Amino acid sequence: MVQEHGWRRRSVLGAAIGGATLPFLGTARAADKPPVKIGWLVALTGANSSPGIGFNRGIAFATQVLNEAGGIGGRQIEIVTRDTQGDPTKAVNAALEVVSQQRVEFLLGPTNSGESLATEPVTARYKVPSLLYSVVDSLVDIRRYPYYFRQLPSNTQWTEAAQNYVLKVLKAQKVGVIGDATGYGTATLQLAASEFKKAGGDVVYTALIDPNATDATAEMQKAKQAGAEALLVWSDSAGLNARIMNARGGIGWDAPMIGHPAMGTGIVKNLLKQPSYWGKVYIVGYRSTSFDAGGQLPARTQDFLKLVGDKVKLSDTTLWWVACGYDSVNLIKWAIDHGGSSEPAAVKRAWESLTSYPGIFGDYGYSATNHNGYPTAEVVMNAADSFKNGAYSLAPGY
Amino acid sequence: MPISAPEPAKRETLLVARGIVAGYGKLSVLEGVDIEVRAGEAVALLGPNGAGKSTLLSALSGIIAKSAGSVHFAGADVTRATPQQAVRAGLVHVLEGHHVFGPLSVHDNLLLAAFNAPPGERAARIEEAYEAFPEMAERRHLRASALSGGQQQMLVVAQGIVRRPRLLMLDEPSAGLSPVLVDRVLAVAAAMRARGVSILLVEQLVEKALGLADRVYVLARGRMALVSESAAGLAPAAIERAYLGGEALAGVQP
Amino acid sequence: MKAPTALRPAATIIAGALLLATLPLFLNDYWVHIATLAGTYWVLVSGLDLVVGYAGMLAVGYGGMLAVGAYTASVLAAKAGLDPLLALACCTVTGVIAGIIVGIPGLRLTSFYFAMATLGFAIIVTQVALAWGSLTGGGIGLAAPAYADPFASTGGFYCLVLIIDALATWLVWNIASGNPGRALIAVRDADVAAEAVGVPIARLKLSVFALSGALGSVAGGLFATAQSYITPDAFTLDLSVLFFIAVLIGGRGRIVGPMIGTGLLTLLPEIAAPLVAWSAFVYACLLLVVVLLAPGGIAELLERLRRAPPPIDRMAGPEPEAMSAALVSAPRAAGQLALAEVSRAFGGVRALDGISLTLAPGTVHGLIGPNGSGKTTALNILSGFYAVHSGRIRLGEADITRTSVQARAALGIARTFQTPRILGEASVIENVMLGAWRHAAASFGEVALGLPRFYRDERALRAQAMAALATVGLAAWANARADRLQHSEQRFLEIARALAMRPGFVLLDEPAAGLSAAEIENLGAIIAEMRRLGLGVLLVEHHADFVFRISDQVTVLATGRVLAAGTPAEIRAHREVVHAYLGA
Amino acid sequence: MIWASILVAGIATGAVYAMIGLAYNVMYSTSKVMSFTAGMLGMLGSVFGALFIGVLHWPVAAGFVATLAVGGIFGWITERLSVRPVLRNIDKHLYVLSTLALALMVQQLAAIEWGTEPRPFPTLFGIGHDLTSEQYWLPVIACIIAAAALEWFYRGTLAGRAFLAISEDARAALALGIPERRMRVLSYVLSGVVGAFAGFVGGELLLAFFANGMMLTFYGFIPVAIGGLGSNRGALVGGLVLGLIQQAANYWFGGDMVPVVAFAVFIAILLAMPRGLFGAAAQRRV
Repeated sequence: MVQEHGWRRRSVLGAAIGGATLPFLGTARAADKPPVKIGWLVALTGANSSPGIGFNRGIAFATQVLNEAGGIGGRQIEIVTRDTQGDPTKAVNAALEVVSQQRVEFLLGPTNSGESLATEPVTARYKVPSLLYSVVDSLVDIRRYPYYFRQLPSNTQWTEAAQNYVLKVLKAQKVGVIGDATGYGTATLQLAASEFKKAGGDVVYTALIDPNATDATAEMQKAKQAGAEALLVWSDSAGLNARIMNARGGIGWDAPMIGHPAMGTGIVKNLLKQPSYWGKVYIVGYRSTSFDAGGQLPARTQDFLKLVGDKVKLSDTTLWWVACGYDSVNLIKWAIDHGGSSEPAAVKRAWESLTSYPGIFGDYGYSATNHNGYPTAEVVMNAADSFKNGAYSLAPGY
Repeated sequence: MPISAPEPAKRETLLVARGIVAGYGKLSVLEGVDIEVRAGEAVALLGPNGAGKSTLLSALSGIIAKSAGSVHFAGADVTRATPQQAVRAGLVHVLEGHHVFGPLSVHDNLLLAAFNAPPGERAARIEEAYEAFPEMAERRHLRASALSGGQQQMLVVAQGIVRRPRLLMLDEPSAGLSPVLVDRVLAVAAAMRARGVSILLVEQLVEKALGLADRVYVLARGRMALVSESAAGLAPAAIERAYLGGEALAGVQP
Repeated sequence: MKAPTALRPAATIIAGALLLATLPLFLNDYWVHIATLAGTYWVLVSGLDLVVGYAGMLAVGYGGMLAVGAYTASVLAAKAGLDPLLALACCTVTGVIAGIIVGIPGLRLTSFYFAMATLGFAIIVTQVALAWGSLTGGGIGLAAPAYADPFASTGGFYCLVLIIDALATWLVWNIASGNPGRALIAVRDADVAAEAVGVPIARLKLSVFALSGALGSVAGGLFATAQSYITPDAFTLDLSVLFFIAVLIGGRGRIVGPMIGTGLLTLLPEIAAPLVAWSAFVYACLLLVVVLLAPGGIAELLERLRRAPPPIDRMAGPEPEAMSAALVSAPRAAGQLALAEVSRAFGGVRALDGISLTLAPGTVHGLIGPNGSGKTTALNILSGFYAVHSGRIRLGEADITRTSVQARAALGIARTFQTPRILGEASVIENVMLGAWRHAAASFGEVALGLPRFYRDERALRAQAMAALATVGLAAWANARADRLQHSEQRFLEIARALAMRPGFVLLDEPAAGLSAAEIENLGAIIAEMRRLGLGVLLVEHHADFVFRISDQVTVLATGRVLAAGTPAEIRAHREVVHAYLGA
Repeated sequence: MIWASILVAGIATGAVYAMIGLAYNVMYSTSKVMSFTAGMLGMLGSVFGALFIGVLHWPVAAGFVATLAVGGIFGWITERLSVRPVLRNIDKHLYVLSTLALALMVQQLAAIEWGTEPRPFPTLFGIGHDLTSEQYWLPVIACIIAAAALEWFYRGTLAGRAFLAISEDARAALALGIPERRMRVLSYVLSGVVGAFAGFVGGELLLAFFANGMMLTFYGFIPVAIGGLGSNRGALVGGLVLGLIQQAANYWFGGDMVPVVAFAVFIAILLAMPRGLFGAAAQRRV
């Protein structure tokens, strides 16, 4: 009964929903098998939509490639995209719509932690196999959310990579930790500070800065006075990151800044007073999408770029976002191919048996007790100012 | 003080208003009022408080909207004219109750009255006002709020002079003034009339008004209760009747 | 419109809720969730309607209330292990506190300032949630309480929301239809009238803020569960604006309109999914369109269709003999109301300069004088709107010089206004019932809960108001909107409202202005009956012959001083009075 | 050094707030309306400045003039769309809603067309560095220029005196033949220019960012509340106070407490002095 009504409503809302899914329906005409419907919750507009746009390109590209090659077991892939604008309320509504009305078999996203935290408990009872696009640790919980698998590294993996780089490569013992006054910033500031102390380092200064603050000079001076040898910076606000770098450069300080990938975006570059202020900024990155000392990407990534050609615009986004989106659709194909069906239980079993899937973004592996699939060793640090065609060079020391 | 003027019948009509209905919001104060002012004459508009005298002046000068009726001034239809257009045409309304701009100087208050004058003419017009009220010239740099009530009233009338009226509508110029000042203000009005400016005077001091006016209208409760072609020949009892709603004040000779 | 009983609203609400409770049988989880969300929002909007719609306070930032409740419920359930239903109940406590915190600035700030302050409140709540990480989980947030059966499922939770919706609607309906609702509209449309009939404005506003805060907070508790998890990100400015627009689009001062508005605005972004990026823009557009084209909202449009045409016989003759019923009991003879040597200046101008005046029960005292002579100032001083700079005001033996307007109303001093201060959007009889404010026995809480005393009050006040309307000849208009009355009828309405106060003294400020000759006759008859029944009447009036005709005593003011005082005959013969009037 | 940077940044941001406060006052002067669009003017100033000079590479002078023109046009739209229609209405508070609606519409348009990430505002002169860089001194100088120009306009021109006259006594101004409506339109255009000027000179400090609109509406109003409605002197003092308080709050309590402290100051001042430092007295009610 529910399904019937869902169908009828869909015809009423045909234009609306069709509009959102149209790009991926092109080759689905002749298919006699029902499509594999994948719900994709993503902030495509609104604040913090840059990652979502990057992921979306990868997902669209993979869908196109796979559908042209015949889809998954003869079934075309249909992506049901919902723009959540980074608003948890909209995300929950959209999540319920795709699972209970669109009856999607897989779920990707949301791309923003506040949204993921809200949608996961809501969608959990529908037992839809889902790939998480958020780094918050608590989202992976095998007992409560058995159908959720994380494709990205977790927040802990990020902070660990950053802190290892500070302690082992830069050999700095005293750090200042800075976060922005948002949900992500406050949470990560605490995590990063306590982990750093646990690892034997010394946190000499912490500060939360309003992401719209006009100036960070006072904070930089205080950090410098406190004797910080390096700064851990956890903010996804490009404006704030640029202001911190400008303040650091302005007072003539050159302590390295290590932290969030948002410090390496083109937006930050545009906001810098001097190009040199981008020096000594090291951001979380991935071996798979980093240039080595010789300026070469790993072979698998090079093949991917050849496949992509000019079909996906890379100059204004980050390669790993595209790669990650591309991998998601392929992980779903792999699960259906190896599990034998798109039944949730079969998919779950298939993913849990996955030891090392050779993705573009990384080699994923899950087990019945571990749904964090990204290998810690592949999380590396990049030099922020080395951005070229969506990728960065490895930071010095690798 | 009667001033010799041409016979009323020979003068051409300057202002003709017919069937004016106006009020504030839903409240109609005027319910179909006719009034005429001829060139060079002085007309007194009398009536008890709340009769609608000020409302009528505001409706004529375009400060409040009319819901019915027409106004012609100097041959042109000014029914829908803005107050600015009225002032430019020479239809000038001096509000009751000392409406000066307190924080501005006396001179600035007069300058604002010259808003619609050609820039080159402003100084001359203001000088005219200073001639009529020399005490304003002495206080030209004083803030208007520092003036006494009587001086503020002079300033308001002076603003009327600066606007170079063809018809000057004065709304209770005597309110709050000492008798000496009342005479001063009315003398200025009389002098203007002598120069050919028509005067429409709303005044509580009936005798003073009758002293100046050629003709009289009495407004009561939103309608014209009395129209007299001659101020001099008007029986006080008739005014009293119109004023007090039909009953004369017994046994009183004004 | 019949006198209200407990049954009618209750039956309507229960029937509506039962009807809505069948939705999960037809709809999938998604639509049930949307319905749940709309229901949750309605709990908040119902209370906000009292603040914005009835009291006219521009509280823009009620998303903050939602956050307060969401965190209260979640923290208590997650950290203190409280039962979710108990945690939800606790939301009322934090809601009341938050409501009062928002309300206190609301007592003093004007529209734009208050709107800014409430926006600030919404920002502060989320900032505090962010900063107080140990309690709220900071940016990571915390899980919302999950209810046990039968409210655990999507449909079950929806039913819980419906039950609370019904309760909220019931509370708000009672408040809106009772004494507080009328007083709130008065605060919005004619605050001086509210003061004059003795409404304790500050206390009333705070009560309403407390109630709306409690409802907003409970809505927040439900919202948290509907969302399953809360972070500060969830409480966006858009949400605050949505609530606010829901009230306006629905039509302020009504209940059905905002309810429809809430439903529409919750559905809108779901139906227009591709427009998601534009949703905030669409809301804003809607707001502008509503404000510019239909400030009365949906409810006003419905109202226009429903209102009965006005009776043909516009002004039935007054029935002064009904006045004793309107006054219920004979006025208390509290002694004379007197001004002694009272002075008052405005910015250096002496409006009153040592005035003495006595108003005795059972007499009519006329107060005349030219414009600006201080008549209305004297009336405002008697009724308490202006403080005196020197001199005394006495009622019998008691000194009431420093007594507030409201307290003077309680002492039996009623007044009307030069420009009638009526509640245009309320019905005629509601305007009069406002006057009987003090004679209602039920407290704010009793009204909200619809306890028997509330209905007894309503019946008694309605009967009394009908008598007052009959007295002034407006009984046929009882259920018409007051702003449909002509200006002169509004003057009589004000007199009826003054009578409903059961006063000892009535101060009439130019009651004959704008009245026809026949209406003035009616007014005279009404005033005569007031005198006969022992009321003291102060008549401030320009219409001199009318004053002379019906007054026992006349005082003439000129430039703030008493020019003459005596019987009408004495005054008529007084030479200076004639001078003052005719300037001779 | 830390104190110097707090002081410099506080004065610079305070100057931008003060200029938005001036924009509020100019609109208020002829219409008694406080408009939610005041901060949007600042946002538009930054965004269009960045568009003209940074993206389209127009000469600085041309970009500056064009930005001010955009501000003026938006001021005109504000008057036409959300002020004039509601001034006629008896319920005068409707302006709060109509200007809020327009402000939200502009903000959303900016978010969609310009993007939701902050974008750079070009360096105009390149004079000074660190604490003497132009992003700090430009707003202060501009604020002084704007305040002085307004003072000259009010005191030295007939149109300016007409503004004062209308705000003092609109009916009397009307009776003098001052075209109240045209003056009101002029005041909104002028306010648009002042607001866009604030956004333009504050562009480097604030960046060209859509969310600055609401932020400036809020923080630009606090100086007006502190200083007293309609008082330009009050807005200058209030802006300075707010800028310094924010920097100090950031220093002592951290960034997450800045809005809390600013709001607390706002409420405390309003409750203690409802008319602000230099506000006019209350009107009679009956």
